[in-house]
Amino acid sequence: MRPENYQAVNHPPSNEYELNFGPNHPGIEGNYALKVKLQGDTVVEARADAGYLHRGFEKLMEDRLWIQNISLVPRICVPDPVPMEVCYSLAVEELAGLELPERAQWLRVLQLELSRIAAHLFYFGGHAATTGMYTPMYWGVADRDLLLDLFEELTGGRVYSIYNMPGGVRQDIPRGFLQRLSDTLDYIEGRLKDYDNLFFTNQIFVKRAKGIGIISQEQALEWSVTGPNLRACGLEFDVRRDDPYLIYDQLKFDIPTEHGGDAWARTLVRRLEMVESISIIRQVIKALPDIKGPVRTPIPNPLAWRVPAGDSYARVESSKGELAYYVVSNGGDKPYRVHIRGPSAMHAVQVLEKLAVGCRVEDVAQTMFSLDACPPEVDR
Amino acid sequence: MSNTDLSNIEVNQKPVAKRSNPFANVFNELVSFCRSRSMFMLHYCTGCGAIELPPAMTSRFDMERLGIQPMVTPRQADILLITGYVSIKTLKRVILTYEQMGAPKYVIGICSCTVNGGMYWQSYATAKKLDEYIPVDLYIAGCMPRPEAVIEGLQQLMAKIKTDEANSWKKYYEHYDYYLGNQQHLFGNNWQTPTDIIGEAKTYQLEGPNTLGEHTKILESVQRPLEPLEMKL
Amino acid sequence: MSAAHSQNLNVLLQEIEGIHLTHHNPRRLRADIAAEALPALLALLRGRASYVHLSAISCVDWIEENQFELVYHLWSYETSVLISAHIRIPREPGIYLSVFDIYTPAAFFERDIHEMFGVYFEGSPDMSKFILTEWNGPPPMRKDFNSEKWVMETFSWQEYHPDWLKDLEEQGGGIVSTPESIRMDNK
Amino acid sequence: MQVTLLTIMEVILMPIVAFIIGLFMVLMMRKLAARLQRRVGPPLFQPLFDIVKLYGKQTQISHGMIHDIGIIMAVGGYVAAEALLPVPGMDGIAAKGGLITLAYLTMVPSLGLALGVGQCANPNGSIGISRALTSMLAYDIPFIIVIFGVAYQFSSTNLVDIIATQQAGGFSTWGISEMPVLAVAGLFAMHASLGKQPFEIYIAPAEIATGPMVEMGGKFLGGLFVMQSFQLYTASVLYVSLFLGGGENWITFLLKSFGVLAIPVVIAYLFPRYRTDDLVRLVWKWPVMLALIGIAFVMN
Amino acid sequence: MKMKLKSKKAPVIDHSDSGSLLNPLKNLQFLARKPVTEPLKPRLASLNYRGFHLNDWEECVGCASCQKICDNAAITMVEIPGLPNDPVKGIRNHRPAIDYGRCCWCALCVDICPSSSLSLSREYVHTCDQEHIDSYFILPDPNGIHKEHFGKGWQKTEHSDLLSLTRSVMAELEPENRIDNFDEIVDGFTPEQAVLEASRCVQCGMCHDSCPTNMHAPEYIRAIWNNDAEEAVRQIYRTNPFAHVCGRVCTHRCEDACSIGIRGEPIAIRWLKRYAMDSVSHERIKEIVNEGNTAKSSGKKVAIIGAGPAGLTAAFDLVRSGHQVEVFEALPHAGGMTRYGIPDYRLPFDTLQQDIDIITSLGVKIHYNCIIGKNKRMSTLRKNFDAVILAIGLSQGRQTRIKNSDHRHVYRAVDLLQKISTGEEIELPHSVAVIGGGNVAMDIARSLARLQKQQYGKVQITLTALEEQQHFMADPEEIKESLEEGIVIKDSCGPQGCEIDNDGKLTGLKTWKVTSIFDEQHRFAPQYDEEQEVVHNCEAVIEAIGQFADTSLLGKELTEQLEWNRGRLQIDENGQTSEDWLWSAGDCVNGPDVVHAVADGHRVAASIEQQLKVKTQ
Repeated sequence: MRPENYQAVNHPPSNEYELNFGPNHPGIEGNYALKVKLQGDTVVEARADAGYLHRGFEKLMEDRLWIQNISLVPRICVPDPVPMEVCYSLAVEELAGLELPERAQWLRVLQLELSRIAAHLFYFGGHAATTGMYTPMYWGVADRDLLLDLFEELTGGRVYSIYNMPGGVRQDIPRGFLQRLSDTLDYIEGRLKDYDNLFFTNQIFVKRAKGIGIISQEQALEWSVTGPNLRACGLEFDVRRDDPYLIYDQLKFDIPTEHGGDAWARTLVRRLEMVESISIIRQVIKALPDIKGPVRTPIPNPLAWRVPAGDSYARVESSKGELAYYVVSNGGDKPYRVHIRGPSAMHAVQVLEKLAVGCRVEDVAQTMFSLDACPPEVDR
Repeated sequence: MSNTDLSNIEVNQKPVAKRSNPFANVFNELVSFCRSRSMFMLHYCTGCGAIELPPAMTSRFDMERLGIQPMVTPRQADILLITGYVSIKTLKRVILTYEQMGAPKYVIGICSCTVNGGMYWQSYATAKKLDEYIPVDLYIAGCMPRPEAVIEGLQQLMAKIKTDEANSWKKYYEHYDYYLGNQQHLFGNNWQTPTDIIGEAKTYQLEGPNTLGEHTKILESVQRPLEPLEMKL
Repeated sequence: MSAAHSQNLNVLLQEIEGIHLTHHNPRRLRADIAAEALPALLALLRGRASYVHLSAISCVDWIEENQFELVYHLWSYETSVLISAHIRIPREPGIYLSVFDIYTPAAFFERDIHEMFGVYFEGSPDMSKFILTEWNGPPPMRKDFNSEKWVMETFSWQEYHPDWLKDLEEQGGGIVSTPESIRMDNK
Repeated sequence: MQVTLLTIMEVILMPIVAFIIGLFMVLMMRKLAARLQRRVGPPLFQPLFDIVKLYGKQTQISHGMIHDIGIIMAVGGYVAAEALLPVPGMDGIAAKGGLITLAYLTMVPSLGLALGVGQCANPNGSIGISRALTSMLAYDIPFIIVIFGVAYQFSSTNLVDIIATQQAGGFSTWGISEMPVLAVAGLFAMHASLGKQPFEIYIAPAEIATGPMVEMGGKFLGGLFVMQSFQLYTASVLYVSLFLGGGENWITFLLKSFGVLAIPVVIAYLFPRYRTDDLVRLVWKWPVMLALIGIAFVMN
Repeated sequence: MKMKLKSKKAPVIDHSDSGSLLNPLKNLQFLARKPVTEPLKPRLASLNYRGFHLNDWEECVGCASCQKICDNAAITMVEIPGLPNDPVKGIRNHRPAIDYGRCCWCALCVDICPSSSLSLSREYVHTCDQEHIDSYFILPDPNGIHKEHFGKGWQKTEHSDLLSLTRSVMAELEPENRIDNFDEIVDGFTPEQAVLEASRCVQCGMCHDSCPTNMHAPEYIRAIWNNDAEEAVRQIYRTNPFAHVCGRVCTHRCEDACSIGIRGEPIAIRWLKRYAMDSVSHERIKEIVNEGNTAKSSGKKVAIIGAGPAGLTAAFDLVRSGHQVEVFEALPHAGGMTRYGIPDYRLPFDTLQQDIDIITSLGVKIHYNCIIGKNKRMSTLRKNFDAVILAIGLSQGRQTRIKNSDHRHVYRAVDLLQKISTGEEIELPHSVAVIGGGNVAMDIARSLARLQKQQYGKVQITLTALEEQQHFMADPEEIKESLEEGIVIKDSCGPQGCEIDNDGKLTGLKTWKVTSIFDEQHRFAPQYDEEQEVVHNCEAVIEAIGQFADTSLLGKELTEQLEWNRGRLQIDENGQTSEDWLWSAGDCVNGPDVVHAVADGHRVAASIEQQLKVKTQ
């Protein structure tokens, strides 16, 4: 606890006092802060304070070659890095008019969904921890690690795969990978039963999560809520289906929704999404051996690759919601401007500030975690 | 950057004065041993390397085997893990946190970014060399290092603590002027923290010739008096 | 999107004067309009064309033309078409109207653009600093701010001198080119 | 004279024994947690290492006299309580003190903590301690009822007598078989008094960043760690003494006390915590109801 | 707990469910299950793990491409004495050193590495304390940073390779369209092709180092990539006034040294130069060359004998330094061998003329048809000028001196080429045997082939050489094109004599099969297999086995004064002869090569410049 956390508030008649959640606080996801004003146990005002993870990505990207940026982008959202790479690549491919080989598209879907499962496993561990239950965190992170092993095998890196590149992916799958992937998926699917028992049907957890941080459908649309948080309000919107990219229009998958719009509904949506993602990956495993061809369309020498002038707006459904890259080229060898619309930029700032008001102090952390906000997406 | 060059800083090679009392020595060794076997790690995710800490803490790589467990507040923690880049905004908090931690305290710099800026070397928002602001005991290479590497690094630190070699916290007191100078260079001259480092240095008898200098003079000129609650030894 | 939707939309958009529409692909529509006409366009899109989702507001600094380009990315869940409305405002003084009253999320993006580019949005609820509270320099995303130069002036780097390098220097070898020197050459 | 000397020795020895057993109880708690979490867990002497290290810290930040006294009270309350808890072969002053004194003494640490934390002037600490007192208020009601019931059943407030009575007829005369409802209520109260999930409202790192412990470092935190091992010991041994017939010998004593402690500990790692208001409502509802039913049976 | 089964999929939890208190207790089973914890020892990383760097020093050429692609500015190039350093082969003794305080292990350096020497290992643990922070700066070698073997992790594959290894295609005349005329074969790049080709360059600078005149190829390639042909011309003229010529017929050592050429086709540096020169108008080039030329007249005079590349390059340099330069050329046109030795289809005369025009436009005065030793004497030159350069080239063809080689239908290639280029009538034989495997042999064979096609409608040319075809001195392209044009190549044939029939008519060339060319001491001593004797039927034999300089112009007195070395003028490293007023440059000292001649011209000019400066002071 930092001393600046306990500054006296200068309006003596009220019994309000200020409390800082973060930046060094286990109830905050990542390095982020929320200044809340409390009256008794109830929050009367909340102000987000970001910038602890600010690195000036958008500035850095303007100073690096188109290809060099692929090692930069996954760092924008650490728990779910793949959508960052894919989305940037999609934007650049559109600008450069690069055809994406079919095999590469399937491989990207494979990674995106794997990453989604990994992010959700990580997420609900965190969510459970905010309510004082640590076992799901230990389990979730350990099971996520099995997926990271797969990433390591496929891409050479555990977390930052740096595997997608404008034009495709960097390497083909290693021998026997699909079998191991399939085995791991079976294992994870089997584990979902344990998670249900431990966490999703845990009466005390349900009691705590129900009715926390309710977003109505109207509010959700008004505040530009996206992703699982939007679907938890009963709105069946998903970039994968509404604005399909890669080969998502060839895949069969449900878009799980819940009604209620509270922390509990958001948790359930993510739980169901894991099942859907597993089924998508199974479809990929089935289809992939029949899809031959290269995994990458060659690009010119990256040191001197110029992308034609223009702009493009690529959108991807990440585990947190709608992720978009606005890329502008002036025909040079570096992007002229890249703007990253992280889904959490909405969730962690405006939505959280509004939802926190009226919350009891013990539910603030849960509200933030249930939104699955990722602070580096805000800070960039 | 600052007037003193990093190379001027020498490690505190003064051997811990062996007390004549054999029991005291045994006691010292026992404490060192326990220190190495019980490390409380501050739960502070400064940067992206923090994503590999949960795996290291949880079931797959289980840090608790080594007696390491995460702690929530700096007062309770022994190790400060700087997991990757520190933005200037975070760096202020890191320094505050570091100063609040109880000695002996250890700092581990994880990832490239803590050494020479890493990926973000051209970024206007991140600090480049962690060692300019707080002394570092150990670096773990990687971007980001795998949980195994983190655990390997922690074992190295354990070995150092056991033999009483991890003394970087003393360096902070002995060369406070250098660190403060670099902090002022980045945060401006009216930078101050609620912890009275000079007072602590005197208490621990770690005040060296480089504890005070031109930068601490600046600090004294801008410092508002510390409230008794904020700093008491 | 369905043909009816598309036609509907085109008819609606013709109400805005001086609008120039370009289709990048079936789901991307670019609209270039005058800065004054933007609020009317947004009100129209939100009120009558189901464009309830403001995906993002992007700012581009065209320093050579002395202009800021503001791009409003709007998405309709019904038509599944993304409209990017592009406007240009003069770089000096860099003031524009907030669209917070039409789209709530605009508050975040406007605050962000204000912080990063120094564009002021009149009527936005909060223009105070958010991410860069500890930053005293110019708005960093402006093209005339050179981050690398600032970093080079502010920070120092590790001066490695490992044993193998000393050995090589004794033999007459040593460092030929540092990465920084290469970058300076290119500029 | 010799009796007195023996008593003094026992009074000194009993807390030490309690501390050692308590350390192993902490270890068991962490090991069980590790097992449930599918990992290995800490080494054998980990609890001891932690405490020695904390006392060996160079920086010991105190927030004033009351802060120090608070910690002394927290540990001292339990140390005193241990002398009132008979173990096989050692009765200490249990025969003289009695159950009521013990019940009072177990409240002292919480109050001491409240004093100490209040001195730290950290809002998180204050919230934490107010929650701790709330939960104490909550679990003390069933606890007192249970103690009253037990005392009524055995017509004694002397733990030595109570244990002797239970041991007289083997399992059938144990508190648990004579008053099973009360025993369940007692288990609830014990779980709540340990402050483990789902009753862990005052530590709650994610909500109030470890509450009372927020400003504790070095030996103060060490004190809390010591207190924790005493607390585990006290709670389980008290329960064993009241309902499981105490320890016939050291083996059964240890088995019983570790076994009874395992129940709340295991549950703690499978459940989240309640909200503060839910907790009070819950604890006043079910355990109190059970305790009252139990006492009704006893009175019959 | 209420569990509803929605589809056949996993049981779905409903929002209205309130959960169960017993369900979590089912997990008590984990008390009896084994932990999933891994052992403390670090696991072996995956097969393509991106761990610490490895660099195969044998493969690495020190091109620094890794340094350029590194987005984190982590790579420093370090010179390592003792490693091979050969600019001609494109090898430097530089090796990358990596700063692990910057590196992010993205492996872009591996993927771009032209020589495939870099790879990442499966090792990933490195820790150090503040005192040993230097260990974060490593020089990757094949052994790994801790000298422990972990095996290679991430390596370049065909998918991850970032270089474009194939040239952008340039249009050229098909054999059937070019064989009956002297039109230029290659079209040159279109702007798009040129930019694409220029974009392949990794700017390693090997070309600059290997070029005899150290042309600034990376800079002009970059300029072409930037669509700035004028800047490219500016860069080219920094070192080479024979830009048009070198853009077409240079021996392009740069391309042999090119890093991209290690695994793929080298950058077409020569064609890019040509593209730059062709895309800027002649007048504009003149302006560019004259930019910043403010040298005042020095009042010194320099005479140059021979208006070939060496002589004119020296003239170009000297006149720009303010000296008065006069060139004496024996033939009616300037250009030397480039004019009289290279056929039109490789180097059109008007392009050569443009180069010469630029040089003369600077104020160089050329006296054509002025033969030294006949029209003017060396002693006059010595008297009237402050310095004299001898750049007379290799004008005389060597002879094989085989049996009957004095027949009148046995020609020297240079003589014939000169005649063809000046449009002189020659007695065109129906069938020809050419002796020699160099570029001159190809030139004469292909020129004659064109004439034969024009006059007789068919090509009957046999080319014989001592070497095997893959060891010919000629460019591979020339050989390929010759074959396409219908020239028959008989390699490993040692000429033994010309067959003459009773009428004294030449009927053929007798050759023996060559078994070896050099002896054990690497001296020229061909061995033949006399069993394998072939007679190539032909009406004429052309000797194209080399040229020599005609130094008779020096006069007897001067020849005796000068020092000689094995029949060649003795010169120092600056091209100065033993006489302090006389320099010699070009083919006559170096052997035939345009770009060497240019380099020589610069060297000599610099030497003269320096000496004249000393004299003035």
